[in-house]
Amino acid sequence: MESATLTDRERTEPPRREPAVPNCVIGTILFVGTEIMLFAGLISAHVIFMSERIGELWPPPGQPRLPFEETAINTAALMASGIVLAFGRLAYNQQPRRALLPLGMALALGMFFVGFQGVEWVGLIGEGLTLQSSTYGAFFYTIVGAHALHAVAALICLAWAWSRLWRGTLGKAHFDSVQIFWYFVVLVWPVIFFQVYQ
Amino acid sequence: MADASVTTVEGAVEHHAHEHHGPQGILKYIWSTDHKIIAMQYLFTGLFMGLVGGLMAYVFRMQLAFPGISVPGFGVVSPHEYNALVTNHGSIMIFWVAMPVLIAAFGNFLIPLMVGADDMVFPKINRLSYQVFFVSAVLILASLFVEGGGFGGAWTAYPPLSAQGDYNLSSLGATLWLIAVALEFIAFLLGGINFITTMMNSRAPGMKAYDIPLVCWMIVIASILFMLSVGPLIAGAIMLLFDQTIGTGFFDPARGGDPILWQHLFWFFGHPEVYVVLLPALGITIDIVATFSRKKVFGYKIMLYTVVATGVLSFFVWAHHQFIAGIDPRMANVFMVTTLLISVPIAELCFVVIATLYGGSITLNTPMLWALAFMAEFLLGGVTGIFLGATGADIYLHDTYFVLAHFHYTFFPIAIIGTFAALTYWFPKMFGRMMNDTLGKIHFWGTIIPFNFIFIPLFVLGLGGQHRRIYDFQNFPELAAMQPFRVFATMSLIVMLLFQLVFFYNFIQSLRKGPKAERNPWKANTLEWTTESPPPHGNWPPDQLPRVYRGPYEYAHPDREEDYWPQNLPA
Amino acid sequence: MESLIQQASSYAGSIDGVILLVGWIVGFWFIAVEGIFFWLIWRGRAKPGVKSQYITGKEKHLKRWITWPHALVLVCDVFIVIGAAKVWYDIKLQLPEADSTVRVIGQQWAWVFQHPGMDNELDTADDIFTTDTLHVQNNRTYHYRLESRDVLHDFSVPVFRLKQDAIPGRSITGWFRPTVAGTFDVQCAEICGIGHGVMGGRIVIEEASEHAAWIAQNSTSAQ
Amino acid sequence: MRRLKALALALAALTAFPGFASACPMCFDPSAENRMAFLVTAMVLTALPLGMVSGVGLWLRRRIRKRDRTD
Repeated sequence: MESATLTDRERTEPPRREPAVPNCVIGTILFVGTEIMLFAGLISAHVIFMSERIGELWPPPGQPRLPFEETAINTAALMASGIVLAFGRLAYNQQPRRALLPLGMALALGMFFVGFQGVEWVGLIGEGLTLQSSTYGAFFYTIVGAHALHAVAALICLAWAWSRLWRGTLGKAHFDSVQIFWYFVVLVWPVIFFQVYQ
Repeated sequence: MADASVTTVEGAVEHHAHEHHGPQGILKYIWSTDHKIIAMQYLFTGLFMGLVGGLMAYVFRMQLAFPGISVPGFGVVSPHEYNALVTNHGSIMIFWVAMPVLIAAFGNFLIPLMVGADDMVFPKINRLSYQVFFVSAVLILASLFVEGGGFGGAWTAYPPLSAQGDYNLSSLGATLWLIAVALEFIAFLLGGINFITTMMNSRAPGMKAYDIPLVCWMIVIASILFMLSVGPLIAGAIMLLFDQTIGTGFFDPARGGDPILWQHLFWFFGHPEVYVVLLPALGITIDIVATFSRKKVFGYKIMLYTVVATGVLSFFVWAHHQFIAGIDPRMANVFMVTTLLISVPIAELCFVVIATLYGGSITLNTPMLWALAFMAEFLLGGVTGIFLGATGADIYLHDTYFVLAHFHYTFFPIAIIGTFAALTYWFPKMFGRMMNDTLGKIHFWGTIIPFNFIFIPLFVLGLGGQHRRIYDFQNFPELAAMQPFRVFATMSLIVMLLFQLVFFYNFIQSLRKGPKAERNPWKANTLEWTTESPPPHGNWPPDQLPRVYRGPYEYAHPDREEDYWPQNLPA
Repeated sequence: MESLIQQASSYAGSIDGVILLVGWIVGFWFIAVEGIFFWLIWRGRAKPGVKSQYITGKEKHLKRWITWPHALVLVCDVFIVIGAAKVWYDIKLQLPEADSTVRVIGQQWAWVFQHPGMDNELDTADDIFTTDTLHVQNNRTYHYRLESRDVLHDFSVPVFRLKQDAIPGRSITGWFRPTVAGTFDVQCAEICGIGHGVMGGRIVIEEASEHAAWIAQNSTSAQ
Repeated sequence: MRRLKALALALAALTAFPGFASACPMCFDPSAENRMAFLVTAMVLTALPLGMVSGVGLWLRRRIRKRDRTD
């Protein structure tokens, strides 16, 4: 077994055609597809929950109203970050280092979103809305929390992409993967916003 | 229990020790990213869990046949232990046996070899997948020994029973069970990403979509189905976990939740899951049938399109598990139509396999016997499903032993027969030695005959009104009279379990002393047979990766003297 | 079916009819397919020097051996759907006028039955509550209101071919009409915890006079 | 294609079969919103994965075709 002693680096890559879509892009798309289904499950649970609350006092007595207006500003920030990132991708196509600014801006806007969201949570907990306080609160924290976790994970990916870009080692495929993941976080938010904060 | 499964993994590693001369010792195999070693890890963990699941069946079947006796090797079965045993038997057999062995083990072993790649595209994610799976297996076994005992709310885990410790009296067991299931899903998500991407991007030069062996297609389609259906259940699992641990009320009607909601989320996954495990087993069967009848598969594209149709339809049928669960009764007939429609592609799949036999030159050795048995037995499982899909009949048959016998007639061929078929067929490639055919046949008949004797009586019991998950039927005067059927089924089970010893003996003996296997002992066409047995790290020498010139099933081609035509031979 | 378990409700016969209809259709398919399957194995067993045939599955005259049975399966499905949907419609979507109404309450791990008293109306002072035994009168149409106090249960009376899940927080209405006097099993057919295995009850179907006597005796004693 | 169309028609005809729109005396408190919610979420959950698969599948096919042309 001579080849068993070869390390991965020593093995020359076989002559293969360039795949039509790079591995990591396909991997990310598959992962995002599963995540979309996860959120579809959470949101449909909420739709059914709300349909059973028709005619009841809303929000439930003793529970605060969700800050729709403030979160609308936050939503706008997140959308803006998505748009900026799209410009970043165009800039990258011309010259990679030109994407540094838009990518950084998208990152900053994303961080603003998560930070603002955290401040809001602190406020809501202060007003008596917690996971245990009511099923209303439980749904809010579960769905928005799941989104926040994904947002944080995507931000880490964005930061990683930015540092790779800074060092000039960010490949197109990696940029695409990070972009797809961030777009998932951005685009699933309006659905959550209009369903949960309504 | 947890210790035992650790040994299994190390046992898997030892079988490979002879191949390895690297400096890092045994750790290299535990932390290996080689798809073949990860496949072995999945295989041996899966087989070990299968043994655990089988022994659980032994314990509760003994209780059913002889209520109240002290079961040899276990002791008296309490009602709670009975519930925990049946629940975990179901969960383990589906999530820790059928899926890891059929999808993860054979998917990992076969996909790179069959498409001519040197490894998976994301080897580290692959390794992570097994590690997560291993943790989940340890957790499910540990859940049986915690305070309060294992979870006993059935594998469907319907709330409110599963949601509150006050109701199920085993809150820790229930939580561990749920976490284990969720982790197992994550492991298969990671695996699925790998399978799909590898098959798309790492194919050998010249290999077109229709040159891929059907078993690879099946595993990949199963992975796609799994990944699309599992999301809602993970969402449900998170909500259920919160209900269990921090006292939210998602599924608690008293707090505005809805118990039916869980059933929707569960069965949205639960039904496609049946096809997730069916497809790989079907792929294995069709590959073996083609090889040993020396026939081209009858209509490769028909098969592929039919499978896609099955996958699509499987998303439309889930509510047939809930006909009498309090869903809108008007919905029921719609779901009956979709459910019965699925019989059309499934019947077509069976017809294709059978048509492949036509005009063949059939050798009945062990793998072929298993593959044919899969068809013969699965057919009974398939047709009995029609009774349950028909709304009018399901009012009576729902949750009886008829259901139980029906899905064992589907899952046993899938998980057990499919596994043995694949294991005996690819054993030479996996371990480089041939298995003993005579012992294999003894094991085959010793498994198949008792299997039918276990479950045919259960059909009768089900039609007689016996419902599921009861630890002692003496409490029901009308059911008590049918005791001889239960005793007969239990006796058959014991016979079947004893015959598994033949398999273990054969397996270990062949591993040690079996005759060395050549590269292509079955004279098959697919690419995995063109490398050494067992394949080296990297599968082929780096400069000799195969090129593909034709489809995988060119047996008895009129232009060629030999009756097989490997995919990699230039014309 | 009758030989395995008695039919004791007005719709037991039609449910058994569907089971038989499906049984005949799939029985035919099962035997035909298994027969062809084993015949092909027997016919195709390897003989020295004989090469297998090269068939791609694109040949028209062979392909119809797949497409015709395939169409036939669809036709059989239509028959099954029509048969089953009709029975489902009669039992689950139609609610005949009730002669009387009972309430069935599942809880861990017993059945509580609430019978109307002398006035034949539920939720009045003379209601009769029993545990694990339901008394009904033969040849009378009953509505049941099915409720649960804790987890899911399932009210199942095999001789009636009746089965319905009980869901906490909801009240589900259904009906039955006994046709045979006698005492039969009531089961809980949805796992409900440790005591699921002992959560059986009995249903006592009495003729009019007996039932009236039982009602009279119990509602007076309740007051 | 013709067979597919016939199948779709048969499916549509069968689902319309008995009394789908009839009143439902046995339904638990049939609040129209709740019933719609179940129906809509069921349809979304069913359509979403199929839509995603076919979307991604078609996109991949186009990419592969495009690459094969440039090769």
